Formats: sequence, C-alpha cells, structure tokens
Amino acid sequence: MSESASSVELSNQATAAANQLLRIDQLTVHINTPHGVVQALRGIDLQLRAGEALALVGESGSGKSITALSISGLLPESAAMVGGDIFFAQQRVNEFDQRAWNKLRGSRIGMVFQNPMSSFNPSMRVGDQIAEVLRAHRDLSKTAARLRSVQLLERMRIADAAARAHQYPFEFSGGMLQRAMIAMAVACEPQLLIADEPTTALDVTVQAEVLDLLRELRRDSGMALLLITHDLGIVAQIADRVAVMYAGQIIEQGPVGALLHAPAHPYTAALQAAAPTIAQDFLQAIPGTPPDLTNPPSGCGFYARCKHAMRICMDGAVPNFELNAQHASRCWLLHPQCKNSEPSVDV
Amino acid sequence: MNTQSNIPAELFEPAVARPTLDVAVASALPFWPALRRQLRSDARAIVSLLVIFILVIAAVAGRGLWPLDPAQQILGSAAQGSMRAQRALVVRTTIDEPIIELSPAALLPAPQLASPQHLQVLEATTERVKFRWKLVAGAHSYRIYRNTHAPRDHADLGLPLGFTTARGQVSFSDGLLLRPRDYFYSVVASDGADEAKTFATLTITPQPAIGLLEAQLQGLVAADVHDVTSAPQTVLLPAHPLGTDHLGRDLLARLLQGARVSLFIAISAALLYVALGLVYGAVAGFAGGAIDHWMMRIADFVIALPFLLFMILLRIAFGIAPGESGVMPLVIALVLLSWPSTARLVRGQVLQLREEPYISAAQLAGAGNLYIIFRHLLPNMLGVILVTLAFAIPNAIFTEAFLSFIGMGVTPPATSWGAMSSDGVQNLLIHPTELIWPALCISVTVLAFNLLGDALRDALDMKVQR
Amino acid sequence: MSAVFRILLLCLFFNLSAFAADGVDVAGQRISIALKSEPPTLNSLQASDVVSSFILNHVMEGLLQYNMRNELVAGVAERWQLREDGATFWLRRNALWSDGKPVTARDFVFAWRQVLIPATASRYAFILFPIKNAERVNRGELPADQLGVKAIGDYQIDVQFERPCPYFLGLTAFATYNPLREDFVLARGGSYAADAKDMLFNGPFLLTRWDHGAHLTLQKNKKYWNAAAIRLQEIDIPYITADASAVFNLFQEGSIAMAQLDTATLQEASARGAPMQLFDTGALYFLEFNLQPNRMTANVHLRRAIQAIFAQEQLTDKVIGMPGNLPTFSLFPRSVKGINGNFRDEFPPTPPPRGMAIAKQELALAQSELGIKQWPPLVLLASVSATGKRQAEYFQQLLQTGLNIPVRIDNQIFKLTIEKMNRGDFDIAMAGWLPDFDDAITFGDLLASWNENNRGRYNSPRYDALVNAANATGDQSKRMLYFSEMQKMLIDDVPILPTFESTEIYAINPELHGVSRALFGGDLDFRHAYVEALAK
Amino acid sequence: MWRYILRRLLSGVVTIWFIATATFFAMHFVPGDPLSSERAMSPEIRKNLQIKYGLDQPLAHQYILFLRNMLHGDFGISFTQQNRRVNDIIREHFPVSALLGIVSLIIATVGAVLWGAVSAHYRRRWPDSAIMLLVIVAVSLPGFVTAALVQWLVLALNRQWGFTVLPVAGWGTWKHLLLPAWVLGLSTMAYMTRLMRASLLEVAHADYLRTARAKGLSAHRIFFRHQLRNALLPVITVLGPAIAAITTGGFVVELMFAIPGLGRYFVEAVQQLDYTVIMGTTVFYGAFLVLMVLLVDIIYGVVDPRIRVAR
Amino acid sequence: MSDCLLRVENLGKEFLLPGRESFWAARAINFELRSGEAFGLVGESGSGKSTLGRLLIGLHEKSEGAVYFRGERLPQRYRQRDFKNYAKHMQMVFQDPYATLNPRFTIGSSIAEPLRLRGERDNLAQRVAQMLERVGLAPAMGNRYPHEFSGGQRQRIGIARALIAEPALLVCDEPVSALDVSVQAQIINLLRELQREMQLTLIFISHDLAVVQHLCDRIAVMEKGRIVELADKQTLFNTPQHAFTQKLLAARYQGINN
Repeated sequence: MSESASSVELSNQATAAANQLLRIDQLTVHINTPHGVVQALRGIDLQLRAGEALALVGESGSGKSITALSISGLLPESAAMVGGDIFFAQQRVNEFDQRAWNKLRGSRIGMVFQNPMSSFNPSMRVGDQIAEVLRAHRDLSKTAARLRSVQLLERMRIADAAARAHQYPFEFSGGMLQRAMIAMAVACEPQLLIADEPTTALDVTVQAEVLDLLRELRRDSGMALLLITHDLGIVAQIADRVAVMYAGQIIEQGPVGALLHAPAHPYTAALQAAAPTIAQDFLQAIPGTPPDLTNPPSGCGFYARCKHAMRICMDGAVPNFELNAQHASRCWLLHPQCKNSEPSVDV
Repeated sequence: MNTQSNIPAELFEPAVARPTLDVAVASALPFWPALRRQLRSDARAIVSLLVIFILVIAAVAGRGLWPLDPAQQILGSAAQGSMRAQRALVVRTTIDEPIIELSPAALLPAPQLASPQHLQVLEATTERVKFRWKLVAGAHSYRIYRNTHAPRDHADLGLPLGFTTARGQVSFSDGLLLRPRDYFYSVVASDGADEAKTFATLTITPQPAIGLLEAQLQGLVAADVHDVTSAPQTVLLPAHPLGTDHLGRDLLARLLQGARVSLFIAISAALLYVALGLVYGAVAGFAGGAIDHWMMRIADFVIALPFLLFMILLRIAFGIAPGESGVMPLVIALVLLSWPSTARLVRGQVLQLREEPYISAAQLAGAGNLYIIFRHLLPNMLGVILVTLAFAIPNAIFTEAFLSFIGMGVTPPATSWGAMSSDGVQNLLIHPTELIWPALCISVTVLAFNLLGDALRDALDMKVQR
Repeated sequence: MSAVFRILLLCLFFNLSAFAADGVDVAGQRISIALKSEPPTLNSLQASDVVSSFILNHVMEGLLQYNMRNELVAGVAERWQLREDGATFWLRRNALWSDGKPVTARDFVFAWRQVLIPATASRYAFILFPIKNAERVNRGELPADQLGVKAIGDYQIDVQFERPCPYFLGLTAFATYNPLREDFVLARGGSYAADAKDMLFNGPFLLTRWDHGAHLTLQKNKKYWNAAAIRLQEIDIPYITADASAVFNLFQEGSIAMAQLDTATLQEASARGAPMQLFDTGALYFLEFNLQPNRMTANVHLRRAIQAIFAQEQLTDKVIGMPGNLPTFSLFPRSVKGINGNFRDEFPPTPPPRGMAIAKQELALAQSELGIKQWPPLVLLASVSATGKRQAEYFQQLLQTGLNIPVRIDNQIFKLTIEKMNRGDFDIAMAGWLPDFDDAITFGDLLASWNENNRGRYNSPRYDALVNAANATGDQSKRMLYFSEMQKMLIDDVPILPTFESTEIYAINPELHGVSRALFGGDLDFRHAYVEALAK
Repeated sequence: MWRYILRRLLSGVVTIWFIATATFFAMHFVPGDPLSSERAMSPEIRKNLQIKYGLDQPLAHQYILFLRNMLHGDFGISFTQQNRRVNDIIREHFPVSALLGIVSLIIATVGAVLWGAVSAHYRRRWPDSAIMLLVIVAVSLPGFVTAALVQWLVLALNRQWGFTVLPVAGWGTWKHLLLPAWVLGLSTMAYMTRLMRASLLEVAHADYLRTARAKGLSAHRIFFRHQLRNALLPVITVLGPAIAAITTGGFVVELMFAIPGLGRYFVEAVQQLDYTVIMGTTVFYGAFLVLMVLLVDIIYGVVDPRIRVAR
Repeated sequence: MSDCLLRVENLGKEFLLPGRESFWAARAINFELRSGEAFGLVGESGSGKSTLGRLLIGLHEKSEGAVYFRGERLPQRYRQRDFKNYAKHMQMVFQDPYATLNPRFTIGSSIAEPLRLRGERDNLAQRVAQMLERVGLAPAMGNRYPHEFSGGQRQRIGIARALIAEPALLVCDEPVSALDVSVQAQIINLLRELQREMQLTLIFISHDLAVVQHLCDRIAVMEKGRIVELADKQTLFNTPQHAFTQKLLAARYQGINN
C-alpha cells in the first residue's frame, strides 16, 4: 500500500519553483473519536502557487476542512498529523512552535470560516476584533488599528462602517458578518487566504456578494486563495484549479475548466450530475454513502458506489494518473490497460 | 506509472460482488444497554455504585451485620476509640457520704492556710475514687484537683473536681470519667473565696469497674444480686471496633442505624420531590400558555424563599409529637421546598423536546397528549431525571445533616449521621472519632452520589447543570 | 450599588481599625471577656435573664447587695431595719447617678411602681409582691400610688409588707428592685435603655459602649460611692457568642480572660493544663413528674421505682461529665442557708432506697394499683440544650432497660417546651430552678399547690401547710424545721426527682483574681476582681 | 432596560409579599407561645405582655397590621431583645453577614476561576484529576464538618507554632474573616470551579476561539480576551444562586465561628419564637435575594452584549 | 373546485416576542393547490416559508385567515381530535434528519406509529416492511435504532413514516438542505418517484430554487413573510416578475454560467 503511494509523488515536484507558496506532501491525519481512530487524511499531495486560487471540493467528511486546518496548524486536540510534510513559503511548518505559528497566522495566512456568527467572539465589538489582528501583527497604536479596521470594513462594502465597527457580532447579518470576517482575514494582507466554506451558511443572494468580494480582493492584492467548498457551482466562479477530495484522499485535481468539463474520476462526474442546478432536468443520484474512515477500504474509497467499479479497484492504493501536467486523477480507469477510459461520458 | 504493465487484465473487469451500499454510521445501542455499557467503562460509576450498594445493604441489614444494640449505654466505656472486650469489677455505688471532722478553730485567710496532711485512699475503682485527709486548722473548705501528671506548681493542679461544702468535710470522692490509669489528686485549703498556695498530692490508679446497678441494668449481672463486696465479681464488657460515643453506645451499631434514617430521608425526599417536580414541570411545559406562566410563577415564588430559613421554619411548624423520629416532617419540608428546581428543569426539557420534529410527527400521526408525554417526552427525559435524582439525594442528605446539626433533625432514640455529627462536633476536641465516622459516612455517601451523577451526566453527554 | 459598596468598605475598614483585645492588662487593670448573648434588655424593669442581670449587677446598685461570698452587705442603703410588717432603709448620701445627681428614695419608689403598673408588663413583677398592695397594683385594681412604699425625705424608704417576709433584704439586691430616675426615664420614653447613652448608672461600672450583638464596654464609675474598693478599670466585652468552643478558642488566643467550659472544651483545657476555676450556680436540677390524675406518673410507686434505679452520680460523672456538679436527692441545694450555717449541714437528708430489688417491688405495686401489665410509653419532655438531650437519652435508656418502660422523648424548641410544661403536656419533664434570693423558701414554695412553677401539679395539703407556716413566721429556727419536713416529704413522695446541683467551670487567666459568682439572679461578679502579674 | 428593571422590581415586590405571607402563616402555625419563659407567668403579667405585642388581636388583623408596617419598612420590636427594633437588629447585624458573604464570594469566585482555568488547561492530566477530586470532596463535606475540622487544624497549628497564625473564632479584624469566609465559600468555590472548567472547555471548542488562533493572537490574549471572558458568562448566571447559598448558608459558619451576623439571630429567634425577628429576617433575606438575582441579571446584561440589547 | 385540494385565504401567523412586541412571520398568504400537484415554496432564511408549512399542517395556531382542505375549513387551532382527523390526509417531512426520529424508538415502530395510533394493528410489520422497501431501505432494518443510520437514510425513514398514513398532502420542509449533494439527489429522486406513483400532493419548501425546480410544477417565492411571486415553473424561470425572484435566479444561474 505504501509502496505504490510513494511511487506517485514525484509527479509535480519539478514544477516546484520559487513562486510555490504552499506544498503538502503525503499529509496523513488521524482523529481520535469515541468510535475509534478516523483516518481523516490519507496521504494528501497539494501545491499552491502564489496568487493562485485552488478549490478543494468534497462532501462532508471527505477531509477538506482538516486539510485547511492542518495548513494553519489549527488541528483540534483530538487530531494528529501522523505523516507527511507541509511547506509554506519554503518553510517546513510541521515542527512550528506556537510563536512561529502566531507569526504566520493572521499575518501571512488569513482564514475565513463557514459560520460567521459563531466565528466571531460574541462579547467583543466587531471593530475591536479586526483591530486585534492588526495590533498583533502590525506595530499599530490602538487608534490607528481602529481606524484601519473601519477602512477595512468600508472596503468590504459595509455601509456606515464606523458605526458598525462599534457593534457586536449579533447585530450584524450573516452576509455582513462574513464580509467582516474576510476583512479580518485580509487585514494584514496575507499571502494565502484559506476560505473554509465561506458561503455555505449564507442565503444564495448573499453568497454571490461574498464571492464577488473574494474575487475582487484576489484581483487587487494578488494573494493566493484556498477555497474549500462542497459546491461545484462556486468552484466554477472563482477557482483556477480544483482538487476533489473523497474519503480522505484527493482523487482528482486539475484546472477548473478541464476538470468540470471533462472529469477524469467517476466521483467528480457523479458529483456534478447529482448537484441540482437549474440547467439540469434529472438528478443523477450517487447510491450509498461514503465509507467509514475508521476502517477505510483498502482500495478505492469510491469503489462501493462506483458504477465503473472493477476488480482491481477493490484492493491496494490507486496510483495518481496524470492526464497532463496539470490534471491528474486516482482512478484505475485511466490506466492504459483499462478498456473503458471515458468515465465522464454518461453524465 | 511504470508498475502497471504487469497487472492481470481480468482485474479491469467490472466487479461482480459489491459490498452493501449503506453502512451503519455508528453501532451504538439503545438507551439502557448503552447507558449500562457507558457506566461499566467508567471507574467513577463503578466505585460509586459499589459504595451505594454497600451503604444500602448496610442500612437494610443493620443489626444483621453487627449485633450490638445501638441504644445500649455502657457509661464506663463512653467516648472511647476502638476497643477490645475487657473485664471489669462489679462494685456498689451510692451517693457519697462525706467524712466530717469538726474543729472549733476560727477561720484563717487563705495565705495562712497550711497544706493538708495524711492523704489516704479509701476506694480506687473507675466507678469511684475516694480519699481523705487530716483537717487543716482554720480552713473554710477545700478544693480538689485532679491531674494526669504530677503537678509542678500551684498553677498546674489540673482539673478542678469540686470543693467541699459541708463544714468540716475532709473526704472527697470522684467518679468523673475515670480510666484505669494514674491520677494525681491535689487538695488545697481555701478560705471560701481564695485558696492557699500550698497543696498536697496523692497518686491513685483506679481499677476497671462497673457499678452494680448499671451492670444489672445492662443485663451483665443478675437482678437479684445485692452484695458484691463480700464476693467480688467481674463481667466482660463488649468490644467496640469503631469505639463508642459520649454515652458509651457502640458507634458502629449507631452508624448502621443512622444509615437507615439518613438514607431513608435522602432517598425518599429526593424521589418524592423529583417526582413532584417532574409532574409539575411536565404539566406546565406541555400545557404552555397562561397555565404554564402561572404554574411557573408559583414555582418562582417557592424558589425565592430563603431555603434554609424556611427549612427550619417548616420543620418547626410541622412539629413532631413525642416519640416520633422527626423523619416525616423533614421529608415533607424538603419536598415542599425543593421541587421547583426540578420542575423548572423538566419544563425546560419539555419545551425543548416539544420542538423536536419527532414530537410534531407524533402529533401529526394523531397522538394524544398523554401518549406524547409518556411515550416520547418521559423516556427522552429519563437521562436528565436520573441525573437530577443522583444530585437530589446528596442535597437531601446535606439538608438533613444540617438540620440535625442545629438540633432540628431527628429525635432520639432515632439517630442519623447528621445528628451523630452534631454530637460529634461537641466532642471534637476530646474524641474526634465521634465526628469523623459519621462525617465520613455523609461525605462518602454524598461523594458516591455526586460521582454517580457525574458519571451519568457524562454517559448521557449532558451539560453541567445542577 | 456604589452606596452599598461604600457601606461594606466602611465596615471592613472599621473592623481593620479595631484592635484585637488582650485578655488581661495588668497595668491598665482591664480585662476582656465574652458574653453568651446580647443582653436582651438593660431596662431593670424588664430584665429577666442572666445576661442582662450580669450587666445590671455591674452598672446598677440596689438598696443592698451581695458580696463575693454571697453575703448581704450595704448598697445604696447604709442602714436598714427589718420588721414582721415591713422594713425601713436609710440611704447613703454619697450614692450618685452617673450624671452626678444623688440617688434618692424617690428613685426607688418610682422604679418599684413602674415595675408593677400593667403597662410595663414586667415579667418579674411578682418579685415585688411581698410589698403591700403590689399584686393588686399589678393587676390594675389599684393605682400605683397605693403601693406600700413611701419615700420619707430624700434618704429614707419605708416599706409595708403584705405578709411577713424575713428574706426581704435579699430581694432588695435583685435587679428588679433597682432605682430608676423618673425625669431621665420619662425623657427617654420608650427608648430608655435601648442604648448606652439612654441609661443612667449608679453602680460601680458605667456602660460606655454598646454595639448591639457585637461589643460592650464597662468602665469604672469614678462617681461610685465605694469607688476605692473597685480595682478593675475596664471590663471589655468584644465578643458575644454562645458557642463554647469559640469562646475557649478566644481564651486560648489570650483574647479573653475567662471562658466558660463545656464538656468538650473542658477536656481541651485540661489537656493543655489551663488553670480552671469552679463556681457554684446555686441551681438545682430535677425530673418533674406529672401528678395529674390521668397520668401514669401520678402513681407514687412508679415514681419510687424510678427513684430506685436512678444513680445520680452516674448522671453527673458519666453522662454530663462535668466536674463540680453535685449529685443530690434534696430539694434544697448546698448553698441554702440554715439557722446558723448551711441548711444541709444542719438538716442532712436521708438517702432514698436504691437497687433493682426495690425497683421491682415498687413497679409490681404500681402495676397492680394501675391494673396494667404492659407499660404505655411515658413522654419525657427534654430541654433543648445539648446536655439536656444527652440526659434525655440516658433516662430513656434507663427506664427502658431498668423498668421495661418505653420512653418517648419530646424534643421541641424552647418556647414550645415551656408551653408544654405549663400545660402539663408531659409525663416527666427535665427542669431546673435558679434561686432568686437567699432563702430556702425560693425552693420550698416551688411545690406549693398554688405555685405556677409547680408544673407537675403536686398537691399536698400537708406540704402546703408547711409552706404557709414557713411564710407566716420570721423565726428562722422554726422555719428551718418546716423546710426539713418538706425535704423529707419530697424524698418519700417523689413529686420531683432531684438530680444534681450545678456548677460552672471556667478557664481563667491566672493573673485574674477575686472573681466570684452571684448565686441569686446574676452571673460572674467582677466587682472585687483585680489583675496581678504572676510571680516568677 | 429601565422598563425591564422596573418590571423585574415589580415582580420582586410580589415575590416578597409571597415570602412575607408564607412566613407569617408558617410561623403562626408553629405551636408555642412566644411570650412564655422558664418562670411561669401570672395571667395578669401575660395579658399585659400580649397587649404590648398586639397578640390579643385576631390573626387576620395581625396579618394586615404586619403588612401595613412592612410597607413602612417597620418590622416592629423584638420579643426577646425587648428594647430593640427588628430594623436595628438587621441594620447592625446584616453588614456583618454581608461582609462575610462578600469576602467568601470573592474567595469562591477568584478561586473558581483560578482552579477552573488550571483544571481546564491540564484537561485529563493529573492536575485536572487532582483538582476535580478535591472539588468533589469539597462538595461532599457538610459545612459544619469543614468548619470543625478547619478549626481543629488551625488550633493545632497555632499550638504547634506557639502563636496565633489565624484566630479560629470571633470577629473584628481581617484575620477573623479569613477562615469563616473560606469555609463558607468552599462548596460554592468547588461548584463554580466545575462550572468554570466545563464552560472553559466548551468555549475551547467554539468557532471564535479557532478564529482567534487563526488570527495569530498570543496564547495569553486568546485565553483572557476570548476564552475566559466568554466562559465567565455562564458562571455569572450562577452568582445569584451562589449569593443565596452563601448568605443563607452563613449561619452555621456564623454560629461556629462566633460571628455576630444576622443568620445566627434567625436560629435563635426561631428557638425563641421571636415572631418579629423571624418575620423581619426572612422578609429581609427574601428581598435581598430577589435584589441580588436582579443585580446579577443586570450585570450579566452588561457583560453579555447580546442580552443587553435584547432588552 | 373539484380538484382543489387546499385553499389558503389570507393566512397569517403572528409571534409574540418577549416584551409585548410581535412579529408577523407570515401574512396575507393566498393560494390554491390542485390535487396531485407539486408546489414549491422558496425563500431565504427567515422568509416565513417553514412557518407557512407548519400553519398548513396545523402545527401552528393560525393568527388570521383560513385554510380549506377539500373545501372544509380547518380549525384555527388544532386539538388532539383534529390531529387525529387530519392525520390521514396530511403529513410532513422535517428538515433535520437527525431530530426527526425519536432516538428511543426503533425505526420500525416510529414508522408504524401513525397506524398504531389510528388503531390499525393488522399486518403492521408487513406494511412497515413494504414502506421501508418503498423508500429504498432493507425491510430488516426495521428493528434498528435511528442513530445507526446516516442522514440520508433517516430522511428516507422520515418519508416512510409520513407516507405510511397514505396522506393526500405531504409537506416537505427543507428535507434535503442538511444533506450532502450526493445524498440530496437520492432523496429528491425518491420524492419525485413517490409523488408520481402515489398521486401525492406535495408542498416542497426549500431555499434552493434549483432543488425546487426538480420537483415542482408551481413555485411560490416568499420574502419577509409574504408570497411575492407565484407562478408556473416555466413562467417563473423565464419571466420572473418580482425583483427578489430575479435576484434569486441570478444568484443561482451565476454558478453555472461562469
């Protein structure tokens, strides 16, 4: 199992250039739960260039949030990195201590979380919470930080920002709060913004505004974006590249256009087919449920639900097959020996 | 990608057998088995249940475990630590008749009084030590002291046992809590107000004894025995593994008796008030609207009463007739004052559960109120109720102990750990075991129920609430 | 909110500034002591308890007073004359109120009338009843000026008796007989004696501080006529608590000069070799049997059976376990005066018969008289104190094992116990009697059929006749014979079963001397006390 | 906000009326005569006393009279402390109880925050286990036992070291305050420690704490500004009941440490059936508690902006 | 009028807030529902769509207006008897799959509950098994407890329980919003299938236009407690009249067109 895994990782290493911001090698994370050890991440490889927008897509439990938390060193106590490396701007962060992390987080890595209501300290004014991050990383006076936080809110198109900065989170609407959250995350002009399901908790009309804002910010500041979502629709709007996760693994990654229009993995294809969109008339449901990661299947995680499942899929890790320099997928269908090499046709 | 070449082609054929599509999310069990399993893996639960089990057995079995009568008083063995069975001489006791020596001499002021002479032992048993001395000329009376070491000076004479009151009295007899050990008796002459600075000391070692009357009362000697002076007789006094209390009663036997009362009060009061609160809260929560509002206002009133003050007031208002143990007034007062907290909790639960879709679903299925309460609400509140109950019991034990402590608890011959502690606190300095044992029992019981409550709460995964 | 805070801060500050008291101060002749409770009232018209009397005995003085050996000596009166039909007192001219005005005969007349008028509602009004018309004034049947007391000039008082009262001199030392100055009392109205500033004193000490429930201070009264004899300059009372161990702890710390000991603290004190002193209280304790006809205890044989199995010395030595308590079977305690010396020396009582055999005999007699086989439970009305409860448990077990009679302890709050006693709602009650004055009659008439304190309702014409005879004469030797008869009757009839005469034991700072205890309506007496450094 | 306070005050008045009525009737239900004493009284003396205290009136009349006097803030004159007005008794002794209560509340709260924080920080390691064990032991000890044992222990220490480290009874200096306040606050401290720990742990999983970490704040700032502050909120809600427990639970401690507080008076008054003092004390305590709970709620509103605005 | 199953006239619900204020969660609602129709109710959070659903089914007391079911006016406030009467006609599927089932009941007994309460005890087990199969679960699963199932499976169980009573009207309150995309499709397909097979009248409440359009023929858009637009699917999608509908559509199309 491990033998084949190591054979694959060579793929994109050559491209690791000076503009590479983030590199994740064979990241493996386990979580202790009362029901046993959940193998949440099972060897993740991921690269992100400066200024690039990568979307990490998957259903709940696929490990996308855990990946984001690993990058920012925010794994919960019950979770542990049991293997792999993470490099941020050529620094290996695995052995970072608290102080090193604190220099990185908030300053060079900003984070936006799913639920803006619970992600703000309920007993602190919004402006103060933004000013706080500025004061932690920039040598600013209290008033300067406050002023700056008002500017940031204004930039996030929050009306009457000065007054709003004085309010408490519960006085904000969800969309506004998420914009304030983004303001907080980008306050120190980070190189990387990790947005973990930033729009899931919002109404659709608000979602669009927030996505617009993110796009605009990226355009203006040139920061890299790691967007985590379960919604392929959002991916299309904002990402340059997409990585699809399933059962703790990245099963496909590639440029957004290629991946969405010609998915290489049956899961990617099925996910698209299952998502209700206005254009579609019939929903292609994926039968069954994802595997239990306390006892993950030895073969392909999607095996049980895959209509193309082959006998080879049952056992042993699936190698990462490259369709081209940017596009790769973990599916035996891509193996040259396989006759059926067009998984996406029946979408 | 160089390893794939030798993969057998049949592996790329569609899979035939596929595992079932739907996997169970977690293989947990329904309520009771799950709870049982959770508790079984929790050391706190095991220890506390074991302790509670032992306590209940002890309370129920009582005399079966330790046969001594908890009411039997052997005054000679009062306030002792752990002691073995021992022999004692039977002696006759009477009220002392003093020896009088009259002298016509005029009274002298204290500084001029000489020290008494010729101290002489007349009797020396733990029932009575009697001695005499020669008259001191000019003395108004004598003061007698007792010490456990030879007195160094006049300020070190020890315990003042008394003073002579009859004119010319030159003897003294002492029976005050004597033990078979050395005593140093000192006699000082006095002018009636102040005493002389000189004194005489006598060492006496009393022999273990028991009074004839007491021995007969306790059934240690036949009732028709009149004379023990001519034919000396000894009796065997029983052993006390945990010692005795201030009236010579066996502590172990009393602890067992007290366990019964304390646990009865605690468990019955807790059960009653939790049940009352449950019904009240469930009715209020389910009825909603104005009924709920007013029912809760009443509960708020009762909660607003200063608890301990009203506990005392109610306990006294209910009163106890002679011979009653005082257990029932305590239970009633406890129930009357304690139910609202449970009622509030239950009402909260009901309000919360009522919003659960499965309740709405049951309603839509045509379920009646009673059906919903008994089939849906109560079983789902079982956890909360169990935890409340587990914490209600120690509260009741505390309240009982507290009331007994200020003398408003149970009345003798009934006893409880609280009442025993109350006695024990009075004697803490001399005889700490009399407090330590009942206090330990209270603490261990409360601890056990608290631990059980904690374990239950954790097993049921509830937030801290009490 | 801030106001509340400020008050509490002030309180804290105040407490910080108060210095911890020293038990004794040789140079300053001051001592500190603790009091059992806040004095309920310092209005001598109404005081009826030991704590109030303690303070009043130090700050006020009546016509006569008791000395340290509880002998009557001159007080405000320097001379007196006692007759069969009355008494005359001549007041000293140097007795002054604390505001400098002299104490006059009118002050006594005013006070005594005040005691008796119904509006005052004095509990101790009865103690003035030997005075002519007193009872009728109290009942509101006569105006107060009909009371048989006259001030003749400023310094002479004439008293007329209702009946002969050979112990009247002792009564005048009682706090209810204290003088009160009319102008002052009327000026203060209802708030007289509500605070230290609302009182006038004529005793050896002045009450200079009275923080209710917390702190009292007595300072020597320089204007007191006998100030030269008073050596203590100050008695400070910074602690008020009934908790014996708390008091003993204070003594241990050296914060107070004396601490009354109970069973527990006594052991601690003796373990540490603390110097201790016993004081006679003059009190008698006994079991009172209910003699009303419907009660089992009305049967004399039952009472005798109980008497036969009861060993008084067991109770004092083992159950109560305090030194100095004297087991007794007589109604008259050791302190009661006889003809020349102690009554008990002159008329020693014969001990009652004791033993299982006698008990069995008497019990059998009782059973056959009452016609019962099985004894119904007897109700024992217990006193609320810790030792009271302990004694009740002892008696319960005693009757159960000795006579096979079940006993139900009736343990109520104090007021209810009292009420049940008054109503006669008991079979056996635990009771006690503190003498009010120095005469055997204070005990003797306790069992007279008309006495309301005779709660067992003992009704013996012969006994009543003896009491009447003793009341009718002033001849002490005759009276003592009557009392001796009563003593005999009671041992034979057992309407009450005396248990013990009590003492109090104190841990006492060895530098403190001359402390005595008043036997009649008082407590410790520091009027003759002084502090002296220990010789090395 | 003001309307809210007014409404709460009004309902507080009703509550106090209920307490007063309950006390009045509970008390008159107690058999026994408040006027009796050891020494039997003649009917005349008794009658004089009854008139003095208004006990000759019918019960309903007494009740109305009592309510009327209460409205004027007058609880009458004590039966046993014959010259003292109940108001004076309360005024003089309540500050003592209050001071004791406040100090023990401070000890309890500060201790609870400290121990709760330590315990939560070392969750599931030995300091946590040790603190939790101590907490449950502290909760399991009756106050009088703790008091007795502490007195015993401190006495032994005083004896051992030959000087008074801490006085074990009495009132007057700050030293006298420490032991009783500690004993009084102990179980509250234990209970609040648990609550604090649970609250801190719950907050530890809050999303906003993750946000705070993601902002790269110092551990110190995260703990104090974000975790502790929010964890304190639920602890504040139990302050009301805690004050109730401490003020009314104070009288055992007052009794055992010889402190001239109001609680002790109540126990004595009950024994003596001192009607006026009983009534005064219960009503006063009831009113005090109602006020305290209101105060705590207001404080809670001040600390928790969500509630403040919701009102 | 004959095929008009449900008529809603000027329906409104007012909630009392603490402090004497009140708030109209739904107001002036008017529409009709034909038998066998699938009706979509779309709106953002707080728009009152769930309140409306609960009003229709009788779980809320109606503050104003009336609902007519097959021409018969439904009570303003349901009593026990009313629930019993209308249970066989209307049922509901709830949003949160984890709370829809009593954790103490086996799913079999949860599903059988409506029948049991109706006093139908014949062939209970068999009918439950049939229903389980109908919603795509193994009949043997009937004696398991809810916590043993995934969210999607629980929603199937919820549907089974609602349908076992064979109601004419099924109100689905956001039944898929808590589910993952892959499972969401399963449930939507199941509901569509069942609706067609059983001639159900369906009211489907959702915040997602895309989901609704898969199931419903007519769609009502709600905003701030009022229906702002009600039209056929095609009309609504092609020529949205109300600005809010346009906004909703725009937000939804954005995803696919980029």
